[in-house]
Amino acid sequence: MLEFERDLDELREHIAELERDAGADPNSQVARELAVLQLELETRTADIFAHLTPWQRVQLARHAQRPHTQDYLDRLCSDFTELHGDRRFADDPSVIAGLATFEGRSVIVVGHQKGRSTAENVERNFGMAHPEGFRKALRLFDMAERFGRPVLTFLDTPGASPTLDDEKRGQSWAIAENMARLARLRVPVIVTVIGEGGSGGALALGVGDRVLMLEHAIYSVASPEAAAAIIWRSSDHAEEAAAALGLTAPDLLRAGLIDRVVPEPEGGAHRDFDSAAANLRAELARMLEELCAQNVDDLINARYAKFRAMGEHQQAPAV
Amino acid sequence: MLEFERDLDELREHIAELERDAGADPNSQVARELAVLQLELETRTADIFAHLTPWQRVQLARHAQRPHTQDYLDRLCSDFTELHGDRRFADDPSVIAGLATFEGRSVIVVGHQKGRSTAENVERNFGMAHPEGFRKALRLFDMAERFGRPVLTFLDTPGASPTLDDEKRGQSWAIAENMARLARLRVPVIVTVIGEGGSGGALALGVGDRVLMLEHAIYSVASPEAAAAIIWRSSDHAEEAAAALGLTAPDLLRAGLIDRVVPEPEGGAHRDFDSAAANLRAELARMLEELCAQNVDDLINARYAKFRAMGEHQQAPAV
Amino acid sequence: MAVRRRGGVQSYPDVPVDLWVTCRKCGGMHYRPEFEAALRVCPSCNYHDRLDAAERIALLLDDPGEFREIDADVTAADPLGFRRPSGSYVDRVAKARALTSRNEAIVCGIGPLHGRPVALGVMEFGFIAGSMGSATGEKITRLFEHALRHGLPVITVTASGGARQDEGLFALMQMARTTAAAARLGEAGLPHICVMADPTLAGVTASFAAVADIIVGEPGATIRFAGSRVVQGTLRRRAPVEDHTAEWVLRQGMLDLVVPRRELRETLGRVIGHLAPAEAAAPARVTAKAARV
Amino acid sequence: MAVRRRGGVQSYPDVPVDLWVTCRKCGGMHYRPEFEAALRVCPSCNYHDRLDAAERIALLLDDPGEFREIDADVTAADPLGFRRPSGSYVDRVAKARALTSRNEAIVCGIGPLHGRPVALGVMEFGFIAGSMGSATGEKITRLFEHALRHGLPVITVTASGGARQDEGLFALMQMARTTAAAARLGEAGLPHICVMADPTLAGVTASFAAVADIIVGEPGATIRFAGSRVVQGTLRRRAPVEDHTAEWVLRQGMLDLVVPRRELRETLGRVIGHLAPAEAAAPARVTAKAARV
Ligand SMILES: [Zn+2]
Ligand SMILES: [Zn+2]
Repeated sequence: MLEFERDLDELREHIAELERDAGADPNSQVARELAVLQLELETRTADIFAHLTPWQRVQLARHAQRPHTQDYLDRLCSDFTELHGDRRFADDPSVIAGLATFEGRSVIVVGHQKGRSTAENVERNFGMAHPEGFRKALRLFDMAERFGRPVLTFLDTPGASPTLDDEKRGQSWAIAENMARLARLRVPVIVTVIGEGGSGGALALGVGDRVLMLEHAIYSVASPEAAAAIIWRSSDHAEEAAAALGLTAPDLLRAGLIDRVVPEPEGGAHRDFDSAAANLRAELARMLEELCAQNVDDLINARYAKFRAMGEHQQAPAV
Repeated sequence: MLEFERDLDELREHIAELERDAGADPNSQVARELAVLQLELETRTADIFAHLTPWQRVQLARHAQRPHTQDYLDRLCSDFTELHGDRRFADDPSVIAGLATFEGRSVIVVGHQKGRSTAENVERNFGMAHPEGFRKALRLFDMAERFGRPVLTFLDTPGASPTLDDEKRGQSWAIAENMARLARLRVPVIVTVIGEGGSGGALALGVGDRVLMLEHAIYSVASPEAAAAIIWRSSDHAEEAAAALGLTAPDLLRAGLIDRVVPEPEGGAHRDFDSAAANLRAELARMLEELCAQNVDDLINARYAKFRAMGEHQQAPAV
Repeated sequence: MAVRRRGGVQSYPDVPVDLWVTCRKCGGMHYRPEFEAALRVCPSCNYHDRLDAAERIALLLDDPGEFREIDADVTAADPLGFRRPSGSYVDRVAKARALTSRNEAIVCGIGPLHGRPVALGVMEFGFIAGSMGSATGEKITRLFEHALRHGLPVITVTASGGARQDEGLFALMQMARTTAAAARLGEAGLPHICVMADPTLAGVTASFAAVADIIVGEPGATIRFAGSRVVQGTLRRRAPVEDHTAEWVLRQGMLDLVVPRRELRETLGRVIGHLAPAEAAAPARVTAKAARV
Repeated sequence: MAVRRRGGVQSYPDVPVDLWVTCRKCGGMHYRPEFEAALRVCPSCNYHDRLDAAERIALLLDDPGEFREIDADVTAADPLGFRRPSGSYVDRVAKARALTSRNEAIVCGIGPLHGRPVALGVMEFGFIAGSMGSATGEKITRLFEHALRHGLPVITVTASGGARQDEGLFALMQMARTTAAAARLGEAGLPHICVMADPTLAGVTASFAAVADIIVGEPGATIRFAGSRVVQGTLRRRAPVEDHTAEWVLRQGMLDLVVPRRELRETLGRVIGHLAPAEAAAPARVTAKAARV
């Protein structure tokens, strides 16, 4: 439960209590009181969510109850066959990948996977992929191209796993190879940031023809804590960093770094997985249709041009 | 020093002794004796090497002083730049690989590398490649295709490393992927078995347009010891296994499984690295010239047909 | 030797059998009719016992009666005139033929899976431990080539001790030959799914099987590169029981899935539905389930 | 700011310097003229000290006077209006420009190596720790595109703290952008050689640098993904000194070579000779040595 959600939740509990007492009579005192409270809940929710600070969005994006990749796959795909392993070193549970049917089409799906319980989070390394997780993804990207299947990726990670063992197995190399492969993959690729889009670990699954973000997802060059540690020399300044980094979906849409913000249900995706998934389905279906109709050479040329254009520089006389 | 080499070597020492005493007079008693002994040495060497048993060839192929991949590279290539690592897990010193100039042409060279001293053999795992050794080779094969450079491989291994750690990192997968890649590589590939061609660990570098064998090299489905352990339930029968397996270069040329036997200098390649390398150079140069002139599609179709034809079966009525 | 025949699928003649079977893995005793009804899956340890080729084909296809075997007449030659102390290779092959009613250690053919024709190669472990000799390699290569010509997906089911020593380097070269054929299929965008059953070892693991697009392990199957005799000679240690099982190999990242036998046909049908070119399906016979995929 | 200029290569103005330098790695004190004569390689620990872009270009090319810089006028914008407690991003950039006499953290251009024109991009660590912002990424991307248009091999020399935080996600996207440009060069069969100098970190290691065809480490260079601050926060342990050096990374299998500075030009020339298409060489200017390669 997030701080700014707490009084909304108290209100919700109060409403639920009254509902139990209200009985059938729509004109009772309790029923009238209920109507007022419900209006208040809606208004206050709308008000809070209309003025979310970047830091509040960071908290929403990391919400323990927020839907993760598997939750979306369950709702978007009529069948999902998870495939395991990088055929090199290990199977990394912090990335899930496989074959699925989306809107009648066979697709390859790949996403970071956070856990919900502590045990599952340990198992899934809190969604921080190891090199072998990225290499499992790479294997599936290759498979997608070989069999001409579009790719849907789902980004939800604090960042790539940064331990000494990850360095030993070439974390930087794994990330870079995935970007290079995705940049030239001869099938459509649609990227969705569903929660935390953390740094290079996110971008390793993030190069595609379209990049979508859920309304309260974030996407950042570094986690606010890491950026604060670098810039303010202390992670206590994470909230300031979040504000400075321009990491929210609306910010990034304005910056031209993403293509679309997918609206979340009132109160955030964690309050209603089904409508979050339904909103995403609508966008993905439309875009996939459009991309699958394109000539492959045009597709990868456009993809190149898209990332080619990301950046702002200016001219200056040589110093 | 091999057993059957010992009396030849005694003779050689005796000759060397007399030579020191002989002086300049070609008609002296000592000089006449020397001439007789030299003839005897030649005759006995020729006799032994004309009737080498398979087991003796196994011993020659494994001779501690036999030239290894690096020795041939030093003599065949005017410059060799070793490249390291599989970009996944480790650099494996039991496989060496790199860029080189052979007969005025840039080539990619890859070979198993045994050590000569005990320390070097431990470092190089006695020429038994780990999965990462094969994956380093795979990376170089990819590089060869990307830049249109022919590949020369040198086989000299008791077999792929069989430890639990090798299993963990997918030894079977590494070997199979290399064969698949080599089978379809769009540049010429020439394979030379220079010493021990041991099982799948050899074949992982062994799929090419031409397969050469040094005269006293061996190439076998399993080491004689392993085959004996499987067939006779004891590796003491290695000598019998060696005879039964048909693993010598002349056997395999007759069987049509290799293309050419490269003659070794008198007494074996270890007695004269330079002429062993010169003989190999002549064959490689001629074949490479021929292969480089071919259309790439023809080349890989012919390579497919070559391995497609390896095997003997018969027809029988369905049982 | 009298055998029942059903559309190319062969079964062993009925012979009296014990009413109890002992699990090869845990030693548990099971009442045979129940064990068979459970598709030979041990209720105690989940070990998936070996199936012969006919049983496997019956398990995998929509209707085993529609299986058309190909290359049934290909059998081993004896390129080295090989003799073991226990007898000649020719005799071993003759015994294996009599035992299994097969000419080689693999049965290949075409049959329907989820209404789609697939090229199916199933190894027969009873034939010289499913070892791969020239004729085995010839049949596997022809299977991939047949699939390539007709645009079919390939399913292989492996159960093998590895390369057949009795054929020397001819046997080793089957690794290169079958792998090359599999690689050529892959270039044409046709999928190859391999099911690694118990045991899948050495020269078969390390060739066409390992380069499959999707690799499925059967629960409890031993899957490894180096035979235990080789390793114990080298390492002087015994591997723990859980090492080299399909579940362990999955964790090492080498398999895509470990699938219970009861779900195998459904899983393979679904996976092929995703990967095979749409035009390869015979639309008239596509089932409702497959159509959705 | 007055700078010496030689064919596009810039050097810092002469300023009085100490006669002794302290090795950044081992703390050893060295007499500056000798240290400089040894190409800034520490005689005690073999650490290869940082070079600025001009020094690096002089080290690598046949004749630095022939270096033609491109895109020297590209400089950072401030897409987020970013302020640190210590000041605005605009000020940081201005200071970096004044300090280095460069407009960005990389110097790009064309020059001869072993008589062959190569596209060369050398990072300037003195410019905001060689961090990669939009303008840096723009220059790197243009370098790969220039090489692609003209059929040139590319050499990059990295020395960078990673992505430039002050540009937020714009900085992160430079990883994708430069890597895509490098991948496109590779498709055309043109080689990219990357020299990872001290330090090569995070967003630069994990992008165009790591996908180079050949990766050369400089002795003693720190090469890693996660900055120590990130890791110590996560792991609460300090990495041993030898971890993350080029030599260590080579053993992990991620580098092709670690090459002493004195041999670097020769090695790069030789490698490019092997990989670059023959027609890209300017034959009239090929040296005897290069012609042999
Ligand atoms: Zn059991
Ligand atoms: Zn020092």
